[in-house]
Amino acid sequence: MSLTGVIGGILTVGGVLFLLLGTLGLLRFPDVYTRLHAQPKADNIGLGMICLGLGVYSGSLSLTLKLLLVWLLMLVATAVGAGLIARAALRRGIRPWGL
Amino acid sequence: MTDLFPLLMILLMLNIVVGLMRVLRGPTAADRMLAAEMFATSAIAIALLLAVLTQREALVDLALVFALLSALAVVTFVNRAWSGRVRSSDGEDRP
Amino acid sequence: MNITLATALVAGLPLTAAAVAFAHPRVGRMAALGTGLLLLPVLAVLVLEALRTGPWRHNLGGWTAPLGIGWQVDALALTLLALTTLVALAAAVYRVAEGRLTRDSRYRRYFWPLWLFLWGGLNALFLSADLFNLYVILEMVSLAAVALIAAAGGPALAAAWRYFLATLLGSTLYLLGVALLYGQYGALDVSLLSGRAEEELVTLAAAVMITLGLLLKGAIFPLHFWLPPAHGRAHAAVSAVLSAVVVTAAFYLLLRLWFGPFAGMLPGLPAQLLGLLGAAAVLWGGVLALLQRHLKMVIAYSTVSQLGFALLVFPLAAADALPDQAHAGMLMLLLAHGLAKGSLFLAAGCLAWQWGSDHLRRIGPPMAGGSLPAWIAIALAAASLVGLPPSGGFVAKWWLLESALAARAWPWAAVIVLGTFITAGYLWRILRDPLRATSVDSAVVPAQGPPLPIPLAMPWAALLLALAAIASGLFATALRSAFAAGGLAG
Amino acid sequence: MGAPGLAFDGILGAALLWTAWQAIHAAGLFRAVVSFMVFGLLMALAWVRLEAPDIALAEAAIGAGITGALLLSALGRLDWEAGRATDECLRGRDRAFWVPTGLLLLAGLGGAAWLLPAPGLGEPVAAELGRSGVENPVTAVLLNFRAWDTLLEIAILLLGVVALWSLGPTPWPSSPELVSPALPMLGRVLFPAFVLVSAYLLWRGSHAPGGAFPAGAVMGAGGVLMLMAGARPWLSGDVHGPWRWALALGMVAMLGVAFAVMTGGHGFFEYPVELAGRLILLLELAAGLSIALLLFALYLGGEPPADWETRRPA
Amino acid sequence: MTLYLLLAVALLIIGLHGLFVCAQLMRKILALNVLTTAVFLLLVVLAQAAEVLDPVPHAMVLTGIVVTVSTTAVALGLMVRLLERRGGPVSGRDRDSRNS
Repeated sequence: MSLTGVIGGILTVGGVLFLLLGTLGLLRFPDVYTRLHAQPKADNIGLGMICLGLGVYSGSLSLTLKLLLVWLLMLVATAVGAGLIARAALRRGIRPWGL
Repeated sequence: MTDLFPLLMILLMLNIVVGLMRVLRGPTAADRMLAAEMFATSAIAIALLLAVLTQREALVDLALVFALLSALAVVTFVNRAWSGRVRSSDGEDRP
Repeated sequence: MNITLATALVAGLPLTAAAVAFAHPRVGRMAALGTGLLLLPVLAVLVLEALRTGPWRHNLGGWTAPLGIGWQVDALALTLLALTTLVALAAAVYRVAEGRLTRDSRYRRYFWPLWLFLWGGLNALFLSADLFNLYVILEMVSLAAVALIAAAGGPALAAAWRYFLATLLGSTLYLLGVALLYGQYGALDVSLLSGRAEEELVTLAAAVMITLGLLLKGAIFPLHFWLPPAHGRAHAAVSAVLSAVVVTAAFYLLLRLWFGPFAGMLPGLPAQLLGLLGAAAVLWGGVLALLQRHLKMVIAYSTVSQLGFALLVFPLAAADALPDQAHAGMLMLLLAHGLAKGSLFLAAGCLAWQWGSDHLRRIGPPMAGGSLPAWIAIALAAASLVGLPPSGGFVAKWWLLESALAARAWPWAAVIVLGTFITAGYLWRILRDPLRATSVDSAVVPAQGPPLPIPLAMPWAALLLALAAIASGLFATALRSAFAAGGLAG
Repeated sequence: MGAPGLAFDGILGAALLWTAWQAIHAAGLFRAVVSFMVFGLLMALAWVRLEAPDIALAEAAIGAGITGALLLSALGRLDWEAGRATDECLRGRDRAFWVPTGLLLLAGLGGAAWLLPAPGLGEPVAAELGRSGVENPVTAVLLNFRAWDTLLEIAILLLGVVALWSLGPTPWPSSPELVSPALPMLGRVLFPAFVLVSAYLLWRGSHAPGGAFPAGAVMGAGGVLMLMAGARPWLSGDVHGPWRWALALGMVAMLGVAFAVMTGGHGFFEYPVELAGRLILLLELAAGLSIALLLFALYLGGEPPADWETRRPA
Repeated sequence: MTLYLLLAVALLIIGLHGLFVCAQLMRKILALNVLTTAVFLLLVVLAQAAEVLDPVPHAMVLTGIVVTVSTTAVALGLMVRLLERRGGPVSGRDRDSRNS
């Protein structure tokens, strides 16, 4: 097995683990704000690692660029989406946990 | 490696199934929407894994489309479904 | 004219006109009337060709059957195309004249594109020989019909909603059946399937699904619940086309399929079941029509009842005594019913305009203030619907009855006779109250002032359709031989 | 993929069933709608597993994108939070009769579908692909072998727009409800991406999964996103405006080509073989643009004002 | 393959059941969408069951998806008008957001 294959595999597995951790946060954290804290961030790192890992694994530059584009788009979407949800929740008068 | 990817796909699919619990429980609409967002990420990851596994570039395009459109649902949600606007009584969109 | 071009124009012209009428609303009226006037000679060319050479087929894009979509032109298709053109043209004339009485600009802007989409969809439907293509067309016709019903506003919205759900479910069931047929035989073409279909489980399941879907779309008892409110509440011109042609279109597909791919399974239970549904529709629809208080509702329930007669063709043709007679009777019935029904709805629309309501007790006497042409139209159309000689309705029922008697199918013969009496009953009821009222201020009609004047083109459109219904009976023998020459494809 | 593939399909199938059930029976309309959106997302994965990437692309853009936006916007007009709307689903009554009937029929159907030999048309399509002008068999079927279907389909999109616009003015507010600096930023960042991806999908359509439909759907969804990110809509309901022609473009172009080829002695929609590739490309361009506009117009849910400026802000 | 066939039949039943049993208009629309998706699924399963992968059902389903989005949009528009006519939606602003 080649070195790139191993590195790619490790990155991909790590990325999937991050996604699982994000879901854990989504399920276990007490309110919407804390969940927003946990899940999108973990997901972004996870997806980034998966994209990078798959790019390394495949060894194709064009594919890697496309994967990076996917990740960037998702980064923007998730970040803005999380912010919007938080803002909307605040406006609806949902109190953060512990306050 | 080709043995590893299907397992990862199964894990991600299970991730979605577990996340469905949040859609079920809520309690607020924001929680449900957040969970739905998470599904897009997992679906993209699955599509990418499959793309590399089966050597199909079309699946990368699919992931691209998912990524582009994932913002649409959230933006619609905060602007339309959960906007808390007083509707209809002010007749704002009657000509 | 080039026959291929003529065939293409039948479907392509209304659709082109629809796009133009949407993009440039001012020409909507002209587009609709122009389409109708252009289609008349085009159809004449097709009819002449059919008389000369018999039925033919056109492969779209030059791709033959399993791969491409085919159009088939035969007597059945041409009869219904002619019916569509006549009714749609008359209703368009009515609507143009009516437009002078209304001020609703949105309705004006979108009425004609919707109308032309409906028209194009119907024309495409009668040409198509491809089951999936027919699914797309059915969706198109439903969508246009729903929007046209909803355009009446108010309670029509609820009626449009129910119609929409029923018709979407119908399409889905139909598509399910088509998927099964495709899985079994790998073909979507009707004539190809006719050659390949066998009597076995999958074909039966597909037939059940398709038939259920089409019964729902054709408002055939007991799936007729959506029709009366939808047809009763829509604008008169819309009701005319819906009742005369759109419902008939679903029935047309039943014919195509049961005398095509499913023909092997027809004799026996399926034919008897369809006949029973028809009989129930004749009686139940007729009785409910008797109970209605509004003119348009009477006519709408009459559609449920009259389509029941057409369903009798299945047991009668399967009985094999005089199948051609049954076929001809059914074709004649579709034609005569469509013309008469269109006329009735248009005339009812005139009366509703003039008296402000279509409640049977509010409509004034025939002689009062210019409502005479509408009343004549109603009387003539009613005569054809009941089946008084020499109208088309009479010929249709006579041929069906002959075929029933020849097959010694007494129950079906009894249904035809009984149904005729019920039809006479409810149509007499329409005429009774106004005829009793000799003047506007008689006891029957509450004081409401004289009838409003309406443009003469409105009742005349109705009158022309009624005359066509009668005339179709006068030319029965010619039509009969034309049906025979045009033949049935597949 | 063997056993892991089967396990994946099993979980996916279970999730699909669960979300479909939730979409219909979950307490609370919002939960139902979110479940349905997840259903659409998972369906896209199912299409991938069934080796239908074209459908997966369309489902991702239309099913999970535009339909979700439509449902959420419609939800905003209902009182889904008012409690009255919840738990109204199960109310059997006389309809209970239909359920066993339907189940019985479908059970028979399931048994029947088991026996299907599925001969399919793969071979004839492959045999004629060389004469179709494109390399992607699905595009060949859509724009050549069964082009009449596709014309009618675009006509139905236009018809849907006409039908919706005839119902009344657009029921959604024109400006975003939520004021946030992130929204215009999102619009600015994503808009070039939308254009790029649509163009890319359109270009790929002739030889690989993609083509006018996914491309148009992505672009249409992009328009909806722009609208909600606060961009001023340019599609007006002006009776004399050019937008109406733009909306009708796809249908007019297809009808035009279908009739135009007849002048060369061909049949309706019968492309000359040497021109087929270019004609299909032309139609894809027109259809893609038109589909994008039509989907956006469908989203508006009603006739847009003749001039968005004069419309009172929400 | 068998699995997806079973799934299609199950979705058919869920959709049909929902269509008849639900009173809410929105749910009827969702149920109809589930029902059509089930039919599409059946078609694609058939396409894959064929010896050579059959592109015709794929094209049919693509057409069907576009048709469905058009009908769904019109159904939603009709529903919004119908419900507003029936009494108009009440504001959700002052309600407890947790009951969603």
